[in-house]
Amino acid sequence: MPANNGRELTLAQAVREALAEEMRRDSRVFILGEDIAEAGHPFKVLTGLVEEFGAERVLDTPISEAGFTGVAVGAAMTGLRPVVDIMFGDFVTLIMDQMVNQAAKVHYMSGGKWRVPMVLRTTLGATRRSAAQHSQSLHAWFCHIPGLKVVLPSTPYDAKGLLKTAIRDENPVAFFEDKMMYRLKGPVPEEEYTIPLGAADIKREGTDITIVATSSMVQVALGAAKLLEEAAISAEVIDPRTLWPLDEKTLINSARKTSRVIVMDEGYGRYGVAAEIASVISEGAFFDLEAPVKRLGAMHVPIPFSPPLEDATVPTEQSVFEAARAMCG
Amino acid sequence: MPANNGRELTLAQAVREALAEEMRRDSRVFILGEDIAEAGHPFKVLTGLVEEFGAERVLDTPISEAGFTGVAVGAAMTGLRPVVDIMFGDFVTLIMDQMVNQAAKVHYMSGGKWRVPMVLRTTLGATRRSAAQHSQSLHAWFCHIPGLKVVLPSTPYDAKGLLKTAIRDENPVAFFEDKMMYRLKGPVPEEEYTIPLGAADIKREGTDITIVATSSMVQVALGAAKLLEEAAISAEVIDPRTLWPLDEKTLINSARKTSRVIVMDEGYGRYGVAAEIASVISEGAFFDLEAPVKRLGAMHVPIPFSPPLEDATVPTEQSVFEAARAMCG
Amino acid sequence: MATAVDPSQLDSQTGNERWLRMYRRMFTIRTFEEQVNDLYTRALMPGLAHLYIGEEAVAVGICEALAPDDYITSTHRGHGHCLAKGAAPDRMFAELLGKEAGYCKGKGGSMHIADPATGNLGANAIVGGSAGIATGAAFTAKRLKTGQVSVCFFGEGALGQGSLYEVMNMASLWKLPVIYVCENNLYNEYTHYSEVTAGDILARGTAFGLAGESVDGQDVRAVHAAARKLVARARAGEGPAMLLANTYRYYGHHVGDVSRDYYRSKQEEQQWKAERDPIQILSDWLCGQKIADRARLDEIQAEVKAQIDQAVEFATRSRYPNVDQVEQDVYAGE
Amino acid sequence: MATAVDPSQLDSQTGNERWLRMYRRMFTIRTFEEQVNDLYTRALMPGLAHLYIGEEAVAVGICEALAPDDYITSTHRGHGHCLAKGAAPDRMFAELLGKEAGYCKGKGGSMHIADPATGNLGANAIVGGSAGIATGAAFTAKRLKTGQVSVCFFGEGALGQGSLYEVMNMASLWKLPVIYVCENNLYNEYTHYSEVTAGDILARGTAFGLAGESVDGQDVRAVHAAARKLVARARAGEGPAMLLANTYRYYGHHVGDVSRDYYRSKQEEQQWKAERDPIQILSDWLCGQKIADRARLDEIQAEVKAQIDQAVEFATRSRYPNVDQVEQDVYAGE
Ligand SMILES: Cc1ncc(C[n+]2csc(CCOP(=O)(O)OP(=O)(O)O)c2C)c(N)n1
Ligand SMILES: Cc1ncc(C[n+]2csc(CCOP(=O)(O)OP(=O)(O)O)c2C)c(N)n1
Ligand SMILES: [Mg+2]
Ligand SMILES: [Mg+2]
Repeated sequence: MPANNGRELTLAQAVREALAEEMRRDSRVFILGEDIAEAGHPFKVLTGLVEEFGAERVLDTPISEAGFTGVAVGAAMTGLRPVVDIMFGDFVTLIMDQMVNQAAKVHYMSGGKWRVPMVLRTTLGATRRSAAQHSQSLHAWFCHIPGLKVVLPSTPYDAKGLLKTAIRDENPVAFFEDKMMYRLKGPVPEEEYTIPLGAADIKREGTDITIVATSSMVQVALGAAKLLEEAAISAEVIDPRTLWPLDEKTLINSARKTSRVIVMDEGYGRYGVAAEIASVISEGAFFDLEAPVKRLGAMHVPIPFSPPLEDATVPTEQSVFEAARAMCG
Repeated sequence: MPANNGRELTLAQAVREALAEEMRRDSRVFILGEDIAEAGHPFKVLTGLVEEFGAERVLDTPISEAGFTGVAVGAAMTGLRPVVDIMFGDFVTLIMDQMVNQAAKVHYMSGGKWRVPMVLRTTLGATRRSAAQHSQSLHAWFCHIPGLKVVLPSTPYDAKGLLKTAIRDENPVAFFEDKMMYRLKGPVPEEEYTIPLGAADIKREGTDITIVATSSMVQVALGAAKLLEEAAISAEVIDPRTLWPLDEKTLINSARKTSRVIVMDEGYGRYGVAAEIASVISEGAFFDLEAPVKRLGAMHVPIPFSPPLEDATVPTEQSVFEAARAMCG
Repeated sequence: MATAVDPSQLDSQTGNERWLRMYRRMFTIRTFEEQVNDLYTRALMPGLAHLYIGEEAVAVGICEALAPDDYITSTHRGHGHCLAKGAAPDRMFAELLGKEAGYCKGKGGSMHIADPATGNLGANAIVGGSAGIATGAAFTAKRLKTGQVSVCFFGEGALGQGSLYEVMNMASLWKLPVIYVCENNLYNEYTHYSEVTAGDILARGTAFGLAGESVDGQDVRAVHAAARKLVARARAGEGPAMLLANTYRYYGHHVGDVSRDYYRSKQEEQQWKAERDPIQILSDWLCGQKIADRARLDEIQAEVKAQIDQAVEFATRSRYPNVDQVEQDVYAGE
Repeated sequence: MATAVDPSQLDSQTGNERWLRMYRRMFTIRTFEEQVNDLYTRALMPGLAHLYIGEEAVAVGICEALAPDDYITSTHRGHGHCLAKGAAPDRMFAELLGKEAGYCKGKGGSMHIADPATGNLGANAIVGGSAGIATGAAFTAKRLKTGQVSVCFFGEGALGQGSLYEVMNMASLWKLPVIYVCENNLYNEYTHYSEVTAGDILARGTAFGLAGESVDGQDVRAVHAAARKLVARARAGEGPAMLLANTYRYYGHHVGDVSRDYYRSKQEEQQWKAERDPIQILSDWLCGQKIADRARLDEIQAEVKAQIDQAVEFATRSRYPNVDQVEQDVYAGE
C-alpha cells in the first residue's frame, strides 16, 4: 500500500474517485443507470460526476435493467467502456440473460474476436430494513459463470484500486459494493494505484485459525478477531477480494498454517460462495486441517423486514467469535 | 419401488405420464410454454397432451419467458397449479426475477398467507452440439435461493414419481430434465406412485468409494462403477435426486462408510452444486475421510460447439474411473 | 382511443353514500400517510416508506369500482392501494413497524403488504414486478369463471420494464379481465418521466390490442367513472385495458427525500397542492352539490383521525415477532 | 406510418450492377443453405441449422444499403444475414462443421457466426438477445460520431421479448442510428404468429417513437428502397426505425423439421414458392428490364455453385481445433 499521508475516504468516495479518475484517463469510459446523473444515485455514490463529465457520459436510463445492460454489452463490443449501475443487487435477476448468455460468452463464442470490456456495479448486503427484495447478496450466481470476473471489495482502499483495474479489464466484471459500507472510512492515498484481480489480502495475520471473509463480512471477521485475541486465540483474516479469479494459493497456505478455517460470506448460506471456498481449502489443505471448514453465511431464508428477525439472519462478531472458540477449544 | 411387470418407458414418456396423471387428477393443473400444444414441445415430451386436455390447459405462449412465468406465479397464487415449460435451461436467465424475487418470496413476505404452488420444468445438459446458449446446466442458481425446491431426476422412474410430487407441492419447484436422457429407457410400474422430495437414492451399493452424482452424471457414474468393479474397486453411487431439500444424512452416511467421495454434476464446475455437496460431506464425515472430496463438473468454460471441444467439457466414464482409481490407490 | 367519460352520467347509479365513502377513504389514506411520515421523522419506523399523498383519488376511484374479491397488485408506493382495497390501518401500521400483528407478521414491511381477505395480492418492491402476477390472477378468474377482475397498479416508471409488454400481449390474446393502471406522477424517483419515456404512453398499451383510456387522476369522480367502465368491460369478457391516470406525489420519492430542488421546483409542488388537490376537489364538489356540508366533512375527518391515532397506538404497543419466526414461512405446508 | 416506397425512384442511383450483385448474393445464400441441408441430411454436420431459404431478399436488400463498417446483429436463422454482410462461404461452412478455420474457430457454430471484419456483431441463439447489442453499437456510433448505422435483424417471434421494447425506448430517446428489422415469416417455430401476437406489429415500434415502415420482404427492390431511406435517416441523426418485412421460410424451423403438416399446409408452402419467390421475382424483373438475360443469370448461378462447392470442400477438408483450444478465449487479454 502506498503511503497515504493520513488521507481518509469513505467507501462511497473511493468508488467515486476511481470512476472519476478512469473517466478522466479514458474518454471511452461512461456510466449508465437509473437516477445517476443529477441525483447522483440514491446512495449518493455518484454525486458530482455528471457535473464534471456531462450527461453524455453519466447517463440516466429508463427503469430497464435488461435493456440498458444489453446496450452496454453492444457499446463495449464496439469501442466504449461502459460501467453499468444496477441500483440494488436484487435487480440483477433482470439482467442475467445479458450478463450470462451475452456478455460472458461473446468472446468465447466468437473464437476470441469480439471483446466485452464492461463493469457491472451493484450492491449487496442486508440489515437496512429493506426487506426481501432489496437486501440480497446474489454474487454467487456470477461466480458460477465462466467468462465473468467477480470483485467484492471490503475497504475504501481496495474498492478504489480494484474498480480501476476492473474498468481497465478486457472482460465483463461484476463489482459488488456493500450498501452498509458506503460510509465506512479508510486510508486512501493521493497517488494513483491499482490492485490486480486475483490477489487475496491478509487483513490480519494470525496463527490459530483462519477466517476467510468477503465484503461486509470482513469487518465482522476483524471484530471477531479482536474478541478472539482477548480469549488468547490468534485469528488470521483473509479477504479474497476477487472471487473469480480466486487466489486459491493464499487461502490454502493460510489454512495449512492455522489448520482451522471459517468461511464467511453474506450471500445465502446454501449453495453459496462459502461452499466453493471451503471446498478449495478442504481439497488443498486436507491433510493439515484439524477440523472441518466451517461456513457462516446468511440464513437460508428470504430477508425479513422486522428488525429483530433481520438481525438474526447474518453472522455477527459474537457468533463468529463463538464458532471460532468452539473450533479451537 | 412397486413391481413393474416389465413395463419400460423413456424419460420423456415418464414425464408426460406424470403430467397427464396429475392433470386428470386435478383440474387446476395446467401447462404453459412455447410450442407445447400441437407441436408437443420441440423435444416431443408433451405430445398428445393438448389432444386430451385441450388448448386451455396446454397453452402455447408467446416467446415471453419472463412474462408467462409471471402469469404462472399469479395463477398459482389464486388457485391454479401451473407447470411452466422453459424450452432450454439456458433461458432461465430471463425468468430469474419472477422465480426469485416473486415466486420464492411471496409466501415468506406475506407472512405465510399467499402460496405459490407451481413447477418450473426445464432442461440441462450439453453434448448436443448446440453451443454456448443451448447447453447450460444452471440449476445451481436455483439451489441457492430459499423458498425454491430443486429436483433433478436421473431415471424415468424417478422422473415420474418426483414430478408428481412436485406438482402436488405447495411451493415453487424447479425441475431439471437432461435433454440427452429423454430417450433413456427404464422400468416404470403401471400403478401410481410418488417419490418424496428430500430422499436420496442409492443407485448402486459399494464399499470403497462413494460417487455422488446428479441427473445425467448418474449414468456416467454407474458406467464408471462398472469399470471400477473390473479393477476390484467397489463404488457406491448415490443420486440426491433433489438438491433442495437435500438428504444430507444419506450422503454423509455413505461417505463415512466408504471414506472416499467423488461428487459429479453437469453444471459449471466452479461455485456449483458439487461445492455444496462436497462441503456438506466434508463437514459431516470429516473424521472418516481418507482423501479430500473430489469434485467433477463441467469445465469452467462456455460450452463450445465443435464436437471434439464440447466432448472435453464434461466428465466421462473413463475420467471418473481414473479419478476414482487414483483416490483408492 | 382515449375517450373522455362524463362522470356525471354515473352519479345516479353511485349515489351520495358512495361519494362520501370515497371521501372518507381518501382522507384515511392521507392521514395514514401523514402519520407514517411523522413516525419516520421521529425515528420510530424502521427502513423507509414511499408516500402516496396527492394520488389518493386514483386508488380510491378504482378500488371503489371493484368487488371485495377482485384482485389488486400494488407497488413500493402501496399504502394507498391497500387501504383503498379495504386494509385496516392498525394492521398496516403494525406491519410498517415490523410487528407480529402486521399483515405479514412483520416480515414484509411497507413495500410488501399483502392480504388475501381483501384480494390484495401484494405490494411489490420490484418496479413492474407484479404485472405478471396481476395477469395470472386474471387468468385464473377467466379459467375458473369466477367473474373476478384484476387490477395492476404501477407507476409510469414501470413503463421501462419490458415484461409489462409481454404480459399485456398475453392478456390481450387471451382476453383476460385485467386492467393495467399507470399512475403517472411525473417522476421515476428523481428523474422526470419525459427524460426516460419516448413516444406515447397510451399507445404502448393499444399497440398490444388493449383498450386505452386516460383520466385526470386528481378527480376521483373521473377516475371512478373510467374504472367502472373498464371493469364492466373486463368482467363481461371483453378483454384487458390500460388506464392512464395523471397525478402527482406531494412528498419526496420516499420519506427521506426532503431536498427536492434539484429535480423539481417548490412552485410546481405548490401549484398541484393548491389547484389540483384530490380531496379538495371532491370536497368542493360535495359541498357544491349539497351532498354534504363542511360540518359533515369535518365530522368524517375527526372520525378518521381518531381511528388512525388508535391504529398507531395499537401498532406501537404490539410486540415484535419472536426470533424463532425467522425460519418459518419459507416453505408452505411444512 | 407505413408509407409505401416506390423502388423505381432509386433505380437511377443504384444502377444495374447493384441489382446483379444482389441477385448473386441471394443466389449465394440459397445455394449455401441447400448445401447445409444436404450436409445435415448426410449426417456430415453436427447439431442443427435453421435455413433462411425464401427470405433472402430481406437480408440482401438491407445489407446492400449498408456500408462495410455498419453493424448488424443476427439470429439463430443467421446464415443469410452473415453472407449478405460479406461473410465468405468457406469460413462459414468451416464454422458450421466445427472446424478451426471457421469464423469462430469452431466454437460458435451455426447460431453464433460473428466477424468484426464485416461489422457482424454476431448471430444470437437467444430470441431477441441481440437487440441490446445492436442498440449499444448504435450508441457507440453516435457517441464517437463515426457515422455508422446498426441493424438488428430479428424474427417476429422476438416481438414476445420485452427487452426489445426497452431498447427501442432508449434508441428513441437518444436518437440512435439503429434499425430494427422484423422478419415476419409467419411462424415462431411451429406456432403461427397470429396465435401469439396481439395488436399491431408496427404500432409496437411507433408507440415508442420509432419511425415505422412495412415492406414486401419477397421483393428485394422494395426492401432495398425502404432500407436506403431508413439508413439515410438514421445516419443523418434523425433516429431509429422499425422495418417490418413480410416473408416466408420455405424449409422447416430447422433442418430436422421435415413433417410440417400439423402447423402449416403444403399448399401454403407451394404457393409462396411458386408466386412469391424472391429470386424469381428479381430474375423476372432483371430480364423484363433487359438488365440481364437468362444466359447472364445462368452464368452467375454457375459461378456461385462452383464457389459453394469449393467452400464445402475447404470446410470438409480442414481440421478440427486441438482439444487444448477448449480453455482458450474464455477471458480476453490472458
Ligand atoms: C426493477 C427495479 N428497478 C429499480 C428500482 C428502484 N426504484 C424504486 S421506485 C423507482 C422509481 C419508480 O417510479 P414509478 O414507477 O414512476 O413509481 P413512483 O415511485 O413514481 O410511484 C425505482 C427506480 C426497483 N425497485 N425495481
Ligand atoms: C429466449 C428464447 N426463447 C426460446 C427460444 C427457442 N426458439 C428458437 S427459435 C424460436 C422461434 C423464433 O421465431 P422467430 O423469432 O419468428 O424466428 P424464425 O425462426 O421464424 O426466423 C424459438 C422459440 C430461444 N432460442 N430463445
Ligand atoms: Mg412515478
Ligand atoms: Mg418467425
